[in-house]
Amino acid sequence: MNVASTDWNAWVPIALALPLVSFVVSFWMGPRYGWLVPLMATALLLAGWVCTTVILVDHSAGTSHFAVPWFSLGTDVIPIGWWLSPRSVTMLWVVYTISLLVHVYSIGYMAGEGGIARYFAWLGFFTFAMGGLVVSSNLLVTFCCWELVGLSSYRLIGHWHQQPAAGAAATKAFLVNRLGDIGLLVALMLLWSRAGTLDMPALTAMALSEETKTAVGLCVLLALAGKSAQFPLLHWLPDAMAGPTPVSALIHAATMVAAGVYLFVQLHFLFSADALAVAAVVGLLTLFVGGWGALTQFDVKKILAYSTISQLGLMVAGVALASPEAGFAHLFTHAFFKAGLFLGAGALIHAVSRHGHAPQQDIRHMGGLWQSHRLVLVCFAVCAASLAGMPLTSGFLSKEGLLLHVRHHSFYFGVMATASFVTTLYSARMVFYLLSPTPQAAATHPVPAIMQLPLFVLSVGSLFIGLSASPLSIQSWWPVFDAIESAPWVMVVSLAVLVVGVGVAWRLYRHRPTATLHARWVPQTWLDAAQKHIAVTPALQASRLTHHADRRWLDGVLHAASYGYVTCSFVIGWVDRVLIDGWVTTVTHAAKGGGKLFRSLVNGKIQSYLAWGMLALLSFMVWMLYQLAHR
Amino acid sequence: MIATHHIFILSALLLSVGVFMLLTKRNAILILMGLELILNAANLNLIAFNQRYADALAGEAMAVFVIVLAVCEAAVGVAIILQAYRHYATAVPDQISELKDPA
Amino acid sequence: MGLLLLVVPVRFQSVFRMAALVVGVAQLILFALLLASFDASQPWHGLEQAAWFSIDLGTWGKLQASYLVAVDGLSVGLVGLSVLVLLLAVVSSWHVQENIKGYWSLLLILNGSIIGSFCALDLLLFYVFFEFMLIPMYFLIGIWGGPRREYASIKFFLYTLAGSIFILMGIILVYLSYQDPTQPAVAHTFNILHITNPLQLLIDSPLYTADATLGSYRGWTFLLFFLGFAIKLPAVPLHTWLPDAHVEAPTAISVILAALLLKIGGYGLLRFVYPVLPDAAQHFSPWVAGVGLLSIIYGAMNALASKDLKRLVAYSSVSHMGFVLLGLASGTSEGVGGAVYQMISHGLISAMLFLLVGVLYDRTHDRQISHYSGLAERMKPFTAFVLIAFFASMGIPGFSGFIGEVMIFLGAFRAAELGIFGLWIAITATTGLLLGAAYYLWTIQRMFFGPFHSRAGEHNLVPLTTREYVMLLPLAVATILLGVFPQLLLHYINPFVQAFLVSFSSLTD
Amino acid sequence: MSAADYFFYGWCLVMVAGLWAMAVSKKLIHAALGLLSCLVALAGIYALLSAELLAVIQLMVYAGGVLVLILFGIMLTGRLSDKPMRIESRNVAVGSVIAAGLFITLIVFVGPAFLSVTSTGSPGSLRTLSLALFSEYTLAFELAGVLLLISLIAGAVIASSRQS
Repeated sequence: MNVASTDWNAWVPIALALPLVSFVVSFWMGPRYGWLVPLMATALLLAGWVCTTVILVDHSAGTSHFAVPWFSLGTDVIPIGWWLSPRSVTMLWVVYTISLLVHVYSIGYMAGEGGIARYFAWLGFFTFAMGGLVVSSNLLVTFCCWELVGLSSYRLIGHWHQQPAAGAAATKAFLVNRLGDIGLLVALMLLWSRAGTLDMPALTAMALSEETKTAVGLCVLLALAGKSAQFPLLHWLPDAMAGPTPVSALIHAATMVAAGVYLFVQLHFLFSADALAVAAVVGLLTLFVGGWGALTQFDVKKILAYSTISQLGLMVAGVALASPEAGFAHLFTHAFFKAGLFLGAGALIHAVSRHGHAPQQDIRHMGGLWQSHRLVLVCFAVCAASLAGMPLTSGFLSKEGLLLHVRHHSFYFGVMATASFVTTLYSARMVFYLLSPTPQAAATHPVPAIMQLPLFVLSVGSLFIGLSASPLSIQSWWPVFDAIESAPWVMVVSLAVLVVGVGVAWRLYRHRPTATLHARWVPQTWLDAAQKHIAVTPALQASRLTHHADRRWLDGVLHAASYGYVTCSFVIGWVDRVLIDGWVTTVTHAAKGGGKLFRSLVNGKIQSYLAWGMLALLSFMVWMLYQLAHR
Repeated sequence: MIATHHIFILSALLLSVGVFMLLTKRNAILILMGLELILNAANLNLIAFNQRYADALAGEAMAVFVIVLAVCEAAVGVAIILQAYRHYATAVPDQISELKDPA
Repeated sequence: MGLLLLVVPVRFQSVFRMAALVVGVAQLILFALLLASFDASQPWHGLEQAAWFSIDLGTWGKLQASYLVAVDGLSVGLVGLSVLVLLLAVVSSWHVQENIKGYWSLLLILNGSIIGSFCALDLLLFYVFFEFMLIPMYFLIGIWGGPRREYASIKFFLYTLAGSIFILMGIILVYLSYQDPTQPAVAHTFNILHITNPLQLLIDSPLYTADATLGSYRGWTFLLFFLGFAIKLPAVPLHTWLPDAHVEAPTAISVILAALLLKIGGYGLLRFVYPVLPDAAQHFSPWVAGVGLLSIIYGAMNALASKDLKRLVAYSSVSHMGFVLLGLASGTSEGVGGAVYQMISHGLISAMLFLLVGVLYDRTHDRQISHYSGLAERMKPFTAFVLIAFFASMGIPGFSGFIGEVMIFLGAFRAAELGIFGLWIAITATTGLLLGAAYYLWTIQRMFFGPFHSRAGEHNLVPLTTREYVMLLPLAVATILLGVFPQLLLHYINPFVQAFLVSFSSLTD
Repeated sequence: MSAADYFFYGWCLVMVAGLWAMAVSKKLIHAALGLLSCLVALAGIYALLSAELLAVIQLMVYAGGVLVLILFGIMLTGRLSDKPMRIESRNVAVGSVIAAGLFITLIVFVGPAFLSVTSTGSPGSLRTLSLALFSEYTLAFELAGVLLLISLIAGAVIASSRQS
């Protein structure tokens, strides 16, 4: 395989290197200049963001590919390089934008916390890995970055490692992700063994058999289920909220979990119809489980986590049923409004939490902030509106795109419309609680400006501005949507769903019911139970069994064999001593006895002479008489 | 009449016991006694078979001579034993080791 | 060539550890010189030959063995690994108190025999070095080991001895089947260069048969070799000596055992078993792959259940060496290259893991995982090293372990595609990665996360000393370096793999 | 069975008892008495076999002469050693095997030859025997007398000779 190297674009390596530099430098200077790390990391990220913006402007159309050999396997070469397309460039820009905003936000949010250097280092590393994942031209490199984002996610979820819950959540997140990674690995290996290459440009040009595509597609689906929290591997995401809130915004809402969807979009051509159908089912299931989960929670971060799951399900279903572009568009808008929601939630949590206590995240106790934190709440509400798909927001547009694509399939259309109803319901529920005028028991903290700024930017980004010329039409957004003819009834349906959703929410949640659902109604509970019963307990039992086997059976056989051997050697030793030596001693004794006997012939004792004589006589007599008798 | 073969068995028994004593006893006098027994066994046979050929009388005559010999032997034997006993201060033939090679 | 010095370390009578250190550093320098003059396109480098002994056996011809050493792309990496690890072992056992003279002498003997067996090109010489490793190892475990050291050392010794008997039988069969073309007077040869050349196969010798299945001479020879090296590797179910030996051995010895001695199994298979018996290897490859798979899963499962940190690491070695077998069984350039890569990478990583366990054990004399919690809070650099080592061992990209495992999987899937063994083997093997992540992450969670607690008290947990940095840093750097720039090593491995596969395919076709 | 038979078996019993005493007794005197009973029993059997002269000679020479001689020997040696006269046996096993072998050999191989032998029953009288001794066996008789004399003298000489 020859390595194509066409377009060298200096901005790409620079953009990727800057967060990596941030990672290294943060660790390097962490111990001594801890205060400098947030500023330095943010500055580096800003520079990186500038690079990605330049790339975005450069590559608004067309693709470019660059690769150098990474390592060689016999005659095959694994290249490392980038493959820029409008989609990947956009995604790269989104990653860097959100990351930059989260960096800025974190300066305020993490102030005074321990381990800041570590925190910013891993944020930088995550940005690097995510950027690499987005632009990489070789799937093996993509896989590396895919694992590395999981690693940084692990480190960041477990940032407050003194809390046992954080450690457990991190482990769980990593292991569930790892299960998905194995799916991706198997997919790559299948591609390697059947297509002979892992280069994306080469793969796009290749015609693979349907069977291969199904197998590869299902494996990739497993991968994206792990990474993007699809059913049934979604239960790690609510737990991952144990990490710092900005991390949840960046990794577990906007970018990393979207990486699965992004990969799905990128590798859409590798999916057969069957695999797509499975993906659609998985996506729709996730959509409902997530939506239901969001309705059952009172922890604001968990609501958002389930909402993310639900939206990711929508994206997967959209990619599978509608078009990759429609799914990607939703990914794009979701990144902004969900990051905005998380950052807003973080700001509110910051406002109501008291120092030295566990952070207050329960929406039932977070009301009454309208007077003191108006901007934060407005930004939060705008993002929530975008999530619910209100007109004039980006969310409305991307949802519109999805609905337009499936409008001919009444079943799928109905399902999606129902799902958007659920989305509206939980968004409205959350907002109602937070906007309620219940007074706060204790004094609230002001939210620093450095945290409000990114929030504001994101809420602006959640509006239609900048995406589309028309607030109500998707067609004017991206050229790819031009081909879709508009259908006004779709918009009508979507608006109707919205109105009904808000209405129902108003009816249900106006009085802020505080009753919690029984735990068994929370998806987390039974997914955890399923994980425990299907995977963890059997694995632990099996491992105990193998350990037992190792210690008892294998070693037991060995010990039995050695005891047997020793016993045998004892037996052989006895045989040797008694039987074989016995022969020898018998012979010697006989010889000795014989010698003694014959010595008694000449021992000078008359009686023995006599005895011999008698014996001889006797023998002679017997012999003679015998002869006589038988003559 | 007494069955000849019963007499024969008796004489065989005498002989055997005589030989046994000859071989096993550690006292010279008892060995002498054993010898007497052997001679008597022979005598018994002589006399018994003389019955078979009674007119020849060779058996009985022979028995007379045997008895004479036995007396001679007993007299000389006891004398030798006494002398040896004096010499070696023992009547146990094992300890009379003149015949034995110096070990 | 300096190889002569490499293989014959002098037994110094005074200042033992300085002597050992000097030998180690000298070896490192010599290795650097060797590397500088190494030309990957040449098959053999630094070939050195001297007649060793020759016995006239009358009509049987002459039994001749020679001192023949050289390095190629396979052994250069392993020799480099050995030099590094042995030097670090010297550093790590700096504070050994008991019977200093014996310890360092044995360590030097071990040093010589390990490097010797990686360089030997004469089967008999290899075997002698191979056996020679056993004795110092036995004493090092048996004298300087833990509480159950006698049991462990005897188990180790018997297992390995049993393995070497199988190998010896194999060697004799191979010896009887090959001739030396340069010495027609000498009927048979031990020279690996000749025995790997099918043209030198003697007609009507035991191995002169087209039948490589079970029951034929070729099959038997392969099985004998495989059995012997599988004990060394170790492959399940012949592995039970390993956890015991590791748990009882002193740190430096565990390091050498895991990083180097296990590699000799793989090395032997690669160096002559596969080239000599490619047809048998191919015939048995589903079984070899199955054993590899079993080792991967079984080792990982056992590691998951281990309560002792060192035992966990030991079982993880079993699991990782299973990958080597899987790669070998694939018989593809990716798989074989991956097996070599994995051996070297595992050498670095396992050395690091055992050193880290030793660091903790030196402080607290306690290796029970459940006796610790929240260590991340108190021992930050140590935790950082542990995380590096664990992630490297888990096969996270950016560390050498990933490259090795990915190459092996590439090879395994391609082999499955070629029909060499079932696809299910390759797919099931990937779950080894999940299990590996499971036991390491669980350990991290239990030992390093959460509130701080240590049964041994915290006053013992002094920060890492300079000496410990000196031994951990090179390994961490090497692991990352080989993970990011695999070509550094593949540059040497690839020509070997090419040559290997050429000889492999020439007989099979 | 005639009265002679009863006598015969009675003497046999006496003899066996005497033999037993000789073979196993621990005391020399008992052995001597056992020998006495044997000799007397033999004399009885001789008488039953109508060899009256021999029976008398047996009694006189053996029971009287030889036995007295032996008793003297016993007493003399006992006096010298100052130890109780205990009989010690050695190689009892070998001795009994040989003796038993001899006995069985005689009974099994030789005995059957006499089954058919029956006594003619003609009693040899004292007179005929005396005639035979003094006519047919005169020379032998004289020589026996000389031998007897020589042995008696020799016995006396040996017993009385002093050590130099």
